[in-house]
Amino acid sequence: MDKSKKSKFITGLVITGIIVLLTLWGMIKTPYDPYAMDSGAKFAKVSFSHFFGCDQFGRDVFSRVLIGIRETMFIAASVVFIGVFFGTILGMITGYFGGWLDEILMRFNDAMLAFPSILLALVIIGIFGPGKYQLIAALGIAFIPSFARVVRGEVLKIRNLDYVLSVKLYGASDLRILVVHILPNLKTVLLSTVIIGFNNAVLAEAGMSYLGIGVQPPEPSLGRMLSEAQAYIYTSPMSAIFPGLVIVLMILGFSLLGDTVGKKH
Amino acid sequence: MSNVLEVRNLTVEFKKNKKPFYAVNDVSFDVKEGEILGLAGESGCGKSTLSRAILGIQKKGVTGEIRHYYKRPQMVFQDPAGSLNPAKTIGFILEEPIRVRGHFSKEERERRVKDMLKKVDLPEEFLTRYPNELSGGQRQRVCIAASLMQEPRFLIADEPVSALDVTVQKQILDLLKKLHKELNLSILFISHDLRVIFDLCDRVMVMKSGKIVEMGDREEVYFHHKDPYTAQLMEAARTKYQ
Amino acid sequence: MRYALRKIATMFITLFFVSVIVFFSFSLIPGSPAMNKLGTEATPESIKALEHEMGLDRPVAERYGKWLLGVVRGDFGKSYSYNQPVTKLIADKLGATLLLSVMAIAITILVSIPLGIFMARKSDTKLDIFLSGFNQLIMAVPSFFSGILITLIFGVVLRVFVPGGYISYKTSLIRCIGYLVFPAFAIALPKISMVSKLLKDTVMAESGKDYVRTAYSRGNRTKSVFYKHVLFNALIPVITFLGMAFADIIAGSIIVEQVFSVPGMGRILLSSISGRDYPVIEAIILLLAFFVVLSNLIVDLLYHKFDPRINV
Amino acid sequence: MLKVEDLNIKINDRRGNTIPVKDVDFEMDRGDILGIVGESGSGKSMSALAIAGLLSRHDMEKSGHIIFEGVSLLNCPRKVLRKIQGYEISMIFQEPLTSLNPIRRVGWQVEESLRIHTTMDKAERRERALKALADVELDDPEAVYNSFPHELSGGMRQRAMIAAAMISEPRLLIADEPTTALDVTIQAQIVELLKKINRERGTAILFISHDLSLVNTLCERVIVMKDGLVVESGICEEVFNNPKEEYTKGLIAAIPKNPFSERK
Repeated sequence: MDKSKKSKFITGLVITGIIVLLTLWGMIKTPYDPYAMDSGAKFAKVSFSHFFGCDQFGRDVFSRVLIGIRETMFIAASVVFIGVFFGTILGMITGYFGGWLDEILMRFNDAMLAFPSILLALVIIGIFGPGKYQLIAALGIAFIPSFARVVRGEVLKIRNLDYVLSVKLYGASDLRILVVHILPNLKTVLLSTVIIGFNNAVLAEAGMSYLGIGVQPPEPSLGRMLSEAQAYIYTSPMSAIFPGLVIVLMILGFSLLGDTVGKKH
Repeated sequence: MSNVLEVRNLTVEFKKNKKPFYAVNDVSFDVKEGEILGLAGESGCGKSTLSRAILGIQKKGVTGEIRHYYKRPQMVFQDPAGSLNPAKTIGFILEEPIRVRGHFSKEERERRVKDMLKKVDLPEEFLTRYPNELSGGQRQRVCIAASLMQEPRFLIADEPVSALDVTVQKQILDLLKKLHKELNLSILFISHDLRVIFDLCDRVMVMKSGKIVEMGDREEVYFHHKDPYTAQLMEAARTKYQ
Repeated sequence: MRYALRKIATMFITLFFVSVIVFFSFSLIPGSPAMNKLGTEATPESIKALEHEMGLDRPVAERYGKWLLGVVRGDFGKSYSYNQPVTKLIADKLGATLLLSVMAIAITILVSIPLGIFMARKSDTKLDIFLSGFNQLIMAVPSFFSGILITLIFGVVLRVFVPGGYISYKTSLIRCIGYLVFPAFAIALPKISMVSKLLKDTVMAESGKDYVRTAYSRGNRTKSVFYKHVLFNALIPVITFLGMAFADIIAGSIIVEQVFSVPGMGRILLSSISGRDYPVIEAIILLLAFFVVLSNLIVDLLYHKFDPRINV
Repeated sequence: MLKVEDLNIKINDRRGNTIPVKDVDFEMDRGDILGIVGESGSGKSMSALAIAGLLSRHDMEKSGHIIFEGVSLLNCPRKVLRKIQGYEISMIFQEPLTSLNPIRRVGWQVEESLRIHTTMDKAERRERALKALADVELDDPEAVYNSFPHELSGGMRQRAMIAAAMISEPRLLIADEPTTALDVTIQAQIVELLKKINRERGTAILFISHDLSLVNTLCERVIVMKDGLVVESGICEEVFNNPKEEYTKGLIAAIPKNPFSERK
């Protein structure tokens, strides 16, 4: 790893570390009740008691941001899990066995990939209706094709390597070849796709919630806080800027890590 | 002498831009017990496809008859970097053949792995090393060792020394000769280097565009050939090596 | 030419698949649209009657066939909630969305390619390190947040434009473009960073290749090695990426329309999703898919022109 | 014509200092064919690249002298170097496919040196390029001129590379393992072609190879390198039949026996 790559990696690690800490904080306790409205604190300025100020209902923005991070991370993790789990299975099977099954699945996959994942998620939400779990399902499904493609490409490369052929000649079963001999070599690729997946999931979740078809009120979410604060942008721009900055930090951390992890040269 | 392999009218057909293309075209030959049969040919002549078809790795488009007289023939490949799993230790790689087949106890397997390592002149410390810690020649020794773990009687060696420096090349060839004698192996040895084939093989086949154009004893093929392509090949080698 | 024809054929096949998937998945949703429409006053009889009126009692395949025939003629059916033809409903919204997308694409190309070249030429200087870091940051800003920041800076503080003051292109194309520049930039910003970074990276990767050494061995100036040899090779992967970026831009415009209150297809899509107005959703998705596939087609053809190795 | 004195190349990178080339000395006259032989990592290619002026990594330190026709080439400004590169000294490489620009037509690449070093117009350049392609015994120069590298076979590509290198009639041709990637029959043809070029035009050839016997066929003199050092040098036949150094002996002993030398 050269110097610039190393500093990128460390920056990414630090940012992601902070985000993870904030997630844990949000899981344990928030400074204020994120749902408690305090008419006296409406649009309260940034201060020591309210780090990020208060919103139009006098709710503490920092507490709501903590919950928002927690929610976003939960959704992103679920989405990536769905995508990686099914994508890996699908990619391994199609990449290894090839044939007509691969042909059909990959045609279908290509059609889905030609489709931006946001659009795909919109279709699925259109079917399931808006909501947090619907969003997880929608984004998870929308992410499967890209994971499947990455895994398939890698498996395709590995399956024709001589060492896989050797193991075949020993008489090992296909399952053993896939699990024992191919899967461990997918580690690096999977790691970087998982991180990039987190990056995309955070972005998509925030976008969907901004549009109002993700996490539903009164539960706070970063995207939704942005769209709500936008109406008061003349009076209280800070309630939009803080949640926005947090989204930027999350994506920045993951993208820095994704750029540096896994791609060895 | 009996045969370890009989190939009759083997053809491998690929579709290339919808036109049929015969990578292997109506090939028939035998490999006799205990012999090293050389297969010479230039790149793209179909030697690798032929070996894959014989071992059943290539199945699509294969017609004709392939008859093995012993179970589980093995193969040694050209690129020693790609033929070892980078995520596994040498010990794991060597044990794998007898782990998937055969019912040996853990101790017995370990004993066999150690024995084999000795046979290919590698020290025991290598058991815990990973392939990328080894030199090209050492890796090729590991590959040979792994291919012999199931005690096969027939081995295909596909350009096993082409990627190596001359001095290492010689060591590996000497190792193959030794193992051939000790284990009474039959080997189909594929190479583009006519000197190596002459050095190692009893009988030689020359392949061009999917066909065997000449086959016979070493001396016959090298000095009393009938086919014009063989003549061309030998002439090129003669000028090159003087 | 044959390549182009084949690509066009593939494009229509993809669209056909999309239409099948979209139509059938909406037909599979439990609950009848008629029931939704009638709400709480629904009686089994009135639902039946309305279903018959809407043609929902016919088999799915027949309804699909009918719908597809209509689509080919430009008729997307009737909206459930607005009681007027979908085509009429989305016709003028389509223009705004398209104009916005095209502007964002144009900005992306016009800024990112020169920027990428500049960064590659200045590689390893302080300026490049700064620009790369800046790029990394911009990439992490989602377009709806950069939209809000742009609104805040140019709308609220500098007062260069009036947030929410969209002027239809029918009234004045110039003023419409003048307004749409801001959302277009919001959409284009992260793409500019990505494309310029990619271009720089591919230039660096290409620079290490054997043919570059050959070019030097013939006595080329460093500059001509770059412009005559490296650049066009480096652009090939960039073109592929642009294809995907265009698709993202078209989809992303839906979100940014909300930020800048542009009355495009985004708003009507959202209201149709919450109102379960399936004919409208189907129409918009199909249209967006059409533009995505079309932009992919253009990129494919361009790619073909650039890289002689892709034949057939 | 060419004089290399105390050539040293040091690389300082993350892995520490390495010296791939140490104190290399040799001379070449016009019309000479000199071979450099060594196994991978011996520093032979790096020496060749240094002479062609193609080593310019930042983490590299070069010292000594490379003097070509009285001009010092090592560590000289690129402006000086550029006038000689592709005009007085040309180079061909091991992998003709990757050494050609994949998206430019072969003809464009063959005439590139002329475009850079002369004021010839398009038609003239084209004529010269077609002649150069014909000179390397390509059957259909016109077709080759108009094709892309991937459309040619390996042997044809290497011929095109030679045509591009010879089009400006250089005094020195550096050939870095030009036949390694090719089949034996093609190898023999390329070697014959190089011999012919040397014979007919008097171009000096610096031939880098790992293949001792190939060098023996082509070259008059040979330098044997190991770990950056020159181990042995001299007239080819002498070195071959009567090697003095242990390393050279080992190298020669490792060559598979030549079946053809035993007879006739």
